[in-house]
Amino acid sequence: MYNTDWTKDFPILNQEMNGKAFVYLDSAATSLTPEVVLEKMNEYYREYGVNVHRGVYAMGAKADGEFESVRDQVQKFIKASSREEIVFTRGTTTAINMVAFGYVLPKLQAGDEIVTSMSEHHANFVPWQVVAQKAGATLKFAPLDANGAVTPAALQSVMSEKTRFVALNHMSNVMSALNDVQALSRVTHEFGAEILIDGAQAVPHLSIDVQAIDCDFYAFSGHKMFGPTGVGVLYGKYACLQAMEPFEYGGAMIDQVQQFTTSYKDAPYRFESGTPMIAEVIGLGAAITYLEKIGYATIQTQIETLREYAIQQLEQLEQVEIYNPHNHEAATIAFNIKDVHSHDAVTVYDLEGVAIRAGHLCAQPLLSEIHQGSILRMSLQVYNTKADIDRFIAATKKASDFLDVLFL
Amino acid sequence: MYNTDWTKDFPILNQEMNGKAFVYLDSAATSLTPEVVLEKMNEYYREYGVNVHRGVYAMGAKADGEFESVRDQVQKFIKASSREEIVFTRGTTTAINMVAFGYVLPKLQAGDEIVTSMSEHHANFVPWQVVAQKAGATLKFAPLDANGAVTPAALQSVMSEKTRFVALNHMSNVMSALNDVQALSRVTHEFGAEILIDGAQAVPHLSIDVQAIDCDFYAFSGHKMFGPTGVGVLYGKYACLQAMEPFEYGGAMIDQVQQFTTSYKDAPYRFESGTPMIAEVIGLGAAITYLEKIGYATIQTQIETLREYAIQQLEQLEQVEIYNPHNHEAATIAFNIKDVHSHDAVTVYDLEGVAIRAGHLCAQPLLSEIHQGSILRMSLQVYNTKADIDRFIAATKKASDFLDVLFL
Amino acid sequence: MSYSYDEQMFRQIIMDHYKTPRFKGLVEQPGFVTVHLKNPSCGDDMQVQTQVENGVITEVHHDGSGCSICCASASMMAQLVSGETIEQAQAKKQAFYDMVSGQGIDEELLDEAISLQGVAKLPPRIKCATLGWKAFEQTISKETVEQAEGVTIVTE
Amino acid sequence: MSYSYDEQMFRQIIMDHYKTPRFKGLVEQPGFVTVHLKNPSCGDDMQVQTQVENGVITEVHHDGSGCSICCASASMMAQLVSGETIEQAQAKKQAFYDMVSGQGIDEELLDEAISLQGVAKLPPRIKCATLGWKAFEQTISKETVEQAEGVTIVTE
Ligand SMILES: Cc1ncc(COP(=O)(O)O)c(C=O)c1O
Ligand SMILES: Cc1ncc(COP(=O)(O)O)c(C=O)c1O
Repeated sequence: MYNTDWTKDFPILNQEMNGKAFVYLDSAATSLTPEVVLEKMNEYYREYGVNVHRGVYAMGAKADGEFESVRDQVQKFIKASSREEIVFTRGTTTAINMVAFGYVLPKLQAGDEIVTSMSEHHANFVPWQVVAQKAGATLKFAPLDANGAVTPAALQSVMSEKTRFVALNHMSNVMSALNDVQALSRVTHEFGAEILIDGAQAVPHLSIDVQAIDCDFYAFSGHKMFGPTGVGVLYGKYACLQAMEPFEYGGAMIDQVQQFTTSYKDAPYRFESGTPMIAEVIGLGAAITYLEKIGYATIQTQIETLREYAIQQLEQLEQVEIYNPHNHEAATIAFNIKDVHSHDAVTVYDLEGVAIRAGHLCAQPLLSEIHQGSILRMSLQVYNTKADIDRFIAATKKASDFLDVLFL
Repeated sequence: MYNTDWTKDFPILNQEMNGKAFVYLDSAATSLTPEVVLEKMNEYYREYGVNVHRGVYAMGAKADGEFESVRDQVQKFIKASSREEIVFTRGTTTAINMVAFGYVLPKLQAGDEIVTSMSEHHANFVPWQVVAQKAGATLKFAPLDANGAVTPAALQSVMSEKTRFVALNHMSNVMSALNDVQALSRVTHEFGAEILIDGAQAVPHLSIDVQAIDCDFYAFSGHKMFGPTGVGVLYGKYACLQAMEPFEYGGAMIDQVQQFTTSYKDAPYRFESGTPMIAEVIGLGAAITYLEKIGYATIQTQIETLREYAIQQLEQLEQVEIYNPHNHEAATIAFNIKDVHSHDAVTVYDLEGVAIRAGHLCAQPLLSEIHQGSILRMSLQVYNTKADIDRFIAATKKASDFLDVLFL
Repeated sequence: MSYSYDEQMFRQIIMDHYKTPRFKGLVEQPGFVTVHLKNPSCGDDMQVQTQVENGVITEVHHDGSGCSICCASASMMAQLVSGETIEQAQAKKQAFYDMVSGQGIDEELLDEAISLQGVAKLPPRIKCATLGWKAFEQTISKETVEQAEGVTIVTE
Repeated sequence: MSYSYDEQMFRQIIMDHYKTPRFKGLVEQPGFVTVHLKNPSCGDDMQVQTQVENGVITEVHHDGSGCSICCASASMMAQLVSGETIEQAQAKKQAFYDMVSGQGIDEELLDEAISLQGVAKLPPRIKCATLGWKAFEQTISKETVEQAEGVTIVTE
């Protein structure tokens, strides 16, 4: 079981920041990493820390087995139809780039259209800009509703018979709006196009069923869901993966290398060239186990309770402007303090020991939509407590006096 | 200091394999990872495990500082002229692909030539095949000398005014032949071409001075030099990096994202998109510190002593065929046992607790040069001992009776 | 493993199939299904070619390169399934998989192939022993053929 | 930090420069060197424009967006270096860097900019305070200009 005293699983919660007990409200940037994940990775290095995929000796077979069993685990975790649909990547960013450059770009013709939205993280935005530009294709934007979500109707309004590909998030990283990705996939397919879902923010919060969603690709990162840095997942329908060009060429992904020609392995191995992120993949497996032990229901209840509690209090502070008050499934609160630059504000939180994020949040397109140059975001995970919110609110009340930090 | 009782630093050396004390002779595939590296990574996760590059709060600044200080460390480690010449990558494979597709391919014209050799690892071979094919360029191969090295004269013999790029290893992964990369760079530059050195096998064994070598790019992996999996380095002369296209697009590498256009950061940040391998880069820093504490002189002396000791005994076994007997700086012995398939042999070693590698070793071109379908390779690192060699030789003597493994 | 065996005899059987494989070499004729499988971890490489008529395996050929276990096993497989009905061949295949995964030895079905029973104690080598069988299995299973991974199929 | 100060006065100085910046807004004239710098971690964005004649900084302009410390500091910088010789301006720049890194406060050189001395206790904000100064430094240092990272230079 996981520990309900979260500081046992996450010793970082016992740290101080600027002399105050640490309050972590930045899990949407990266979640904290539980001890079980570290233990599993340490175990790899200490007990069988050898290379994979070529292990013809017992310890290599052990490493292979541990590594490949995570593929099965991920398959079940997101309900893919086969383990061969799971590609390990460096993270969401890499996963999306693999699809953009290995799958979409080679098919695109001048005049084709790609659809995305202004609420995407840069990782699911810039690659499509570049791909569209290289192919002479047009980038179109599904309009956002008041909560920052893309409704099926909104998607439909920008689809055409020229649309080749759609790239949208499952949950956005600033507004934390939840998209009905199943309906978005249906609309996409009605137009004969294909869809990638950026699940980086969704996977830590919702149970994923890629077959029910019926998306063609789904991407997420380990470090946002209790896993280690340096690892992520690209899910692709097998036929899509088989039709995708490799992104990197080298060892492990090849079948036969001759002087002038090389043949490649089938998916997913064709996309995992070189020595993989071995410890990280094994750590990802432990993170999934951990997350499943806690259960999404527990995570959702805790986050919703804390978020409502925080919103209620923030709404009483007239200097606070909240951008996503009605996103009840959200794990974030996106806000600003009137007449206070986000960077001035964040130092006030910092000195109170409260870690929240400020800036463009890798979402400049969204910020331009809401006419803000920068923004504050607090984000929640299951290890947060009511006391954290109280500390957060107390800091918020001080933020208008942002020059105080210079005179402590 | 490091521990001269290596089992303290590498507890895996206390493990058993198939009931025998574990003898690890596969460090060229991946080196073992010392405790100090694990401790440093655990420390990140337990004490300041937050995201980097956007940390406007103290703990983020700490993570930033630790992460970026490794860039300084790598700069000094390979004697680059500035920290901005150091790009963190997922590994050597990624680093080489970044150069192949982001730097070389955009410049190539039909009829241009790229030079590599038949002793390259697939990671420094297949990308050049693909790039040449995409551009209609010609791939040429610098001939190998009897030890498997590329001499400056050999390189010169295939260079022409059409040569745009040269990609060669510093030390090869099968024969472990050492190339005079400084001379190879000079020859390359005399022809107005540029050169990438694949240093994956060299960095664990030799002190690197990229300015003295005067190469344009240099690539290596953390996991082969006591570091963690999932991280590597691309060095590039700053002007080369600035002229290179991004390989992946997303967060952290951008300057400004607008609806239809994006501007990018300068090198090296332009090449580090998304959440980086934070713990892994920090672990790489600890690995460099560890390696420098031991010192290359100690590593070289230990390996050379053990290798000579092993070669002497192998040469007395007439069933053994050694492919690189005269490569005295080598950390590997590449060999076969006559009339025994490498995979049959390796099981004999395995059951004796001795981990060596068998197969094509990600070097099919080299194997075709030496007319072998597969091969055995034992490889050494500083933590190996004379007793390891004795165990290795004892297993070698049993390998001809390879069916014994079925009847134990 | 409680089955008693003559080690010396088993060694001879294996070496014999390894050095003088039966049904080795592919044919260039219509009516054959060929499947090409590889074991990426060690480079074993195996093609198996099958002709089926009226539910009976009339001919099996194999070609490839690999270790003693891989090559000997493919030769034994070809010998075991030639002339058998598909059902019978599948039963033998299953018996072989069972044996190398330590789940009992059916001497009647496996005949000489019981010489490879020691593979059950060598997990990294199970793939070698089953490579030829796996390829064979795919030649006779259209369904598997279509979904299978790492397969090159030439139906003539 | 042993320097005694009037907190109230410092607050006023900072807010005044933040709300009513001096020399804000770039000019479109020949003879200016413009350097554009950004602080990627928070999005502060600063352009500084300098005209130098006979070793004297005849005009300085700045424009950009950012937090109070960044904006106020740029305004104070422009005020401090306008009309100074390059040497004198460089001495002030160094005095400012020293102050925000906690290495002593030169009131004579820094004048109103001593109001920002508290930055020394806020390491993540040092970059904010120095962004305008760094851009200025690059406008007057040809050498730095050529090598500098993240710099857009418009020399007219
Ligand atoms: C010479 C050489 N180059 C490149 C590589 C690829 O390194 P990685 O698998 O870490 O990307 C290796 C490692 O196997 C190597 O030995
Ligand atoms: C919605 C979304 N997509 C993509 C990413 C990029 O993920 P990573 O940085 O792990 O590649 C993030 C994380 O910042 C995100 O929130």
